Amino acid sequence: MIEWLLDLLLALALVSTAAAALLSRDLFRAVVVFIAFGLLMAVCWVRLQAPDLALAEAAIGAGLTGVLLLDAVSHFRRGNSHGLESQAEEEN
Amino acid sequence: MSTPLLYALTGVVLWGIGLLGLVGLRHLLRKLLALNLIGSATFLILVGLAQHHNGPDPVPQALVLTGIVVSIAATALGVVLIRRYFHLTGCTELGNGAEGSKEDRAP
Amino acid sequence: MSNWLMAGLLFTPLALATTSLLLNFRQGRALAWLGMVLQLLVSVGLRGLVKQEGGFYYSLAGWDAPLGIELRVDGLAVTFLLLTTLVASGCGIHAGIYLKPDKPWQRYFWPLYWFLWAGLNTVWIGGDLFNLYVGLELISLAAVGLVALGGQAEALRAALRYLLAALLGSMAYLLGVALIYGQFGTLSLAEVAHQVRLMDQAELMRPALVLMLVGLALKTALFPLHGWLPPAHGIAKSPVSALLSALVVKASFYIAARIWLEAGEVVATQWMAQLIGALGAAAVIWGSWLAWCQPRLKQVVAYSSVAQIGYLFLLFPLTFGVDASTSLQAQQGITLQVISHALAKSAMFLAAGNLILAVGNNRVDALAGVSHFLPFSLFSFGLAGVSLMGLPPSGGFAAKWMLLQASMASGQWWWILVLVGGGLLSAAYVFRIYRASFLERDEKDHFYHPDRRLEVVAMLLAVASLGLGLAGSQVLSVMALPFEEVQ
Amino acid sequence: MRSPTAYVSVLLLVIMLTALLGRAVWQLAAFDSGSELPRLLQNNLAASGVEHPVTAVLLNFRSYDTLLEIAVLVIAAMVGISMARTRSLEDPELRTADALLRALLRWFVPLMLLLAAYLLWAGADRPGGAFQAGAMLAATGVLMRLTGMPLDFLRPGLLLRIGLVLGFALFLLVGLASAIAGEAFLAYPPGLSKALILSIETLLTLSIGMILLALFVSAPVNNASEPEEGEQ
Repeated sequence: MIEWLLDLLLALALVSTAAAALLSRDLFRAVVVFIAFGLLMAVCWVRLQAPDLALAEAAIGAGLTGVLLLDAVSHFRRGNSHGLESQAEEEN
Repeated sequence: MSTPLLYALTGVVLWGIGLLGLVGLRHLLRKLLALNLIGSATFLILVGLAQHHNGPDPVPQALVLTGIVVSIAATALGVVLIRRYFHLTGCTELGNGAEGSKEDRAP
Repeated sequence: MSNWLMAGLLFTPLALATTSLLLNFRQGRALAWLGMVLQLLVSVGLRGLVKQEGGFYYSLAGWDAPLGIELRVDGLAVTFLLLTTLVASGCGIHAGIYLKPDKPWQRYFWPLYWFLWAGLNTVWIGGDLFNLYVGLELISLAAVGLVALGGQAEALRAALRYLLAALLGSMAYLLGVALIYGQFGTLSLAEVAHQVRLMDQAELMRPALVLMLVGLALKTALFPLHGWLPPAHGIAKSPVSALLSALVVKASFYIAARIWLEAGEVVATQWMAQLIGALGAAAVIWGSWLAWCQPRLKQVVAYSSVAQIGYLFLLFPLTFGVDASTSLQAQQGITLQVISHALAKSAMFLAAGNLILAVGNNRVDALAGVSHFLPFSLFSFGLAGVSLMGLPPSGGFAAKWMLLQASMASGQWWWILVLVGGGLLSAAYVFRIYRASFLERDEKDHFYHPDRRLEVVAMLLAVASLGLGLAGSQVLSVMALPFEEVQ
Repeated sequence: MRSPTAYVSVLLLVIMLTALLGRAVWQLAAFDSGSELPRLLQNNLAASGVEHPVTAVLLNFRSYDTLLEIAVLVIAAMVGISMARTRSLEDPELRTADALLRALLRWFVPLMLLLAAYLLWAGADRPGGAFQAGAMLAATGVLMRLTGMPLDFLRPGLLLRIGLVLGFALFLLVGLASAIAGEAFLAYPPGLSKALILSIETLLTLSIGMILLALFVSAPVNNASEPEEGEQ
């Protein structure tokens, strides 16, 4: 019974982080929440007796995807703040 | 209701959320996030439904492992294209107005 | 023998992709010619084998389905392997001359080209639902890469739209596969088809079937999910567009058709079949109309693809709830339509590429005067157009004739309107190009003259699509080769 | 720009679709498939050469899926480096001046490499394998990059391209060799399965790590139109 409740809680947490990742106004926060979602997914795989998937999800799904996306977000910010024209100069 | 089935049904809800995000959101990176959610949802349904019947089943687990690797490949490809697109145009959205999201939405 | 042929078929494209990644564009091109010859030998060899001994299941890695992955080599698969060899070689030869080798990113063209080819081969002979998913992803990502190659803003935008649509389509398909695995506990298409016929609750498979069909329809760009296709096919380099329109969209359609023919009769409803047919009909009309409106040459050809893809979906109503001979006729008609469209559309895109190279501009109204100086490419364009319109003796005519008969035999006369109306509309947009190119400007030859070989490739494909009508029965005989059920 | 009614109708449509999907899953759950695949897998596990069933499925029973999946990864990496632009490898903003972090990393990096090696080795009989190990390798690389350590082997060039396809090429050659020896494509000769699977996994780990890292490192940072190439 208590395990079942934990599962239910985990399911609810998955759904709410998923929704939060999409609804968050700030892109950076959205990605961070998405990484949290990936980690919750890893826990999920443990609950589903799939340790391989848990490892892969934590390393690839949450870790690397997260890094790629965070890098992109920080890049967009830099691009926005000091503008595209500065990059045009760099070209020469 | 068994644990795997619970997760399969969670996957169903996640599919709905992801689909809404993919259709409704404009920022390309967010669309990519939504697609990743849809991917996770699919994997949950695949494993959950199979294990509801069979108990721990290595076949769908292996399939999902393949699926995870394919989706990181696709995501990484998407990020590279989005970044390059951003550098050339300064945009992080597709096209202008409804035009850009036509492909996701059946009118 | 079958072992060698199968190994050659699966190994060659992947090995060439790997090797050409280590070479530059010119070396990759030389290697590609070798690969085309190998693929030709292998696919002709497989045809001979299937003709002699009948089609067969090939268990990869020595494990039979459902544990391992099985490939199904039958007449239809061999037909598509041969078609792929022909069309992809044509596009490859054209690309080798058309693309400028001095750009550093061009070296990635050949690896992507060969990965795409490997994915296509996988799909034609795939017999395992999940393996088909991986094959589809291989095709999609390679295709997206080819569209984006060079990294211009417009190309990137088109590639991104393509990527998002393709991924969503794959996910819908995979969700269908997940449901099927939950229901049948197997991934082998043959096994699923076998079980669903014995089952008394076949309609349980309906959601899975719908999901797979919707996902694959999105990847095939069936109206109204076609939004991604015209930008991607319009912006890509012409040989790439040819490859995408001729073969890539057919791969997802092929899977949809295979699943439908195996399970549709038991699982689907008349209502579903008619709806898919109606969407196909809408695609024919709407796509042709938009093709007529486009200001750019390649967009005309791309929207024409949307229209021509519409015909393919008439397969669904024409094989549902009809007698076996009508169903077979419809299947043959659709197969001919796939082949003739692949040949005609690749010819058309390649010819369009030559014309654009000549006038230095993608606009239809820039073509004025080109008829005097580049009659050869324009003629190829026209010949391909004849096949799209469905005039005799082209392959398009043979295909539509069979579909017409199937519509009559099954009493679904309304599809005849689509077949005839679509032909008239395609005549309209082809003649629009012709009129633009026959307009007089001045009598000076200010056009660039592309390499003769570029024009020859387009012409050969156009002639093939035209001649298909005459050789229709021979082509269909390959499809009808016997298949020996092992199970 | 889009009207509220459009939003609401899309929302309702998606909710309806979700409900339908939920119903489908529920119905299928009540229906017993009686799949014999898990039993079949257990019976043949001994013949696969590895004791861990997931690895057996990935690298033996369904090895063709895995082969194509690596191909998908290679495609992504190729497109990634085709878009890579010159100075991405010496991004000055990435270099950290934090001495503590650097010192920490000196310990961390070997530890992570060790973990990757363990994951690879574990794959034969318990959870782990080439993908997890490769991801770990890539994560190590990401850390090294974030602290500004030089990663010269990731410079677009022949060496990088060889690294990307190394695992894939070995996999493919093993497949061909078995076909030439008279077995089916990708079938391992009996007795050699374990050795072959392990060597394929080792090279795959390297390649996967390199691919994932290349995708991170080569992400475009400016709008230069000509990419850099190591050698021409």
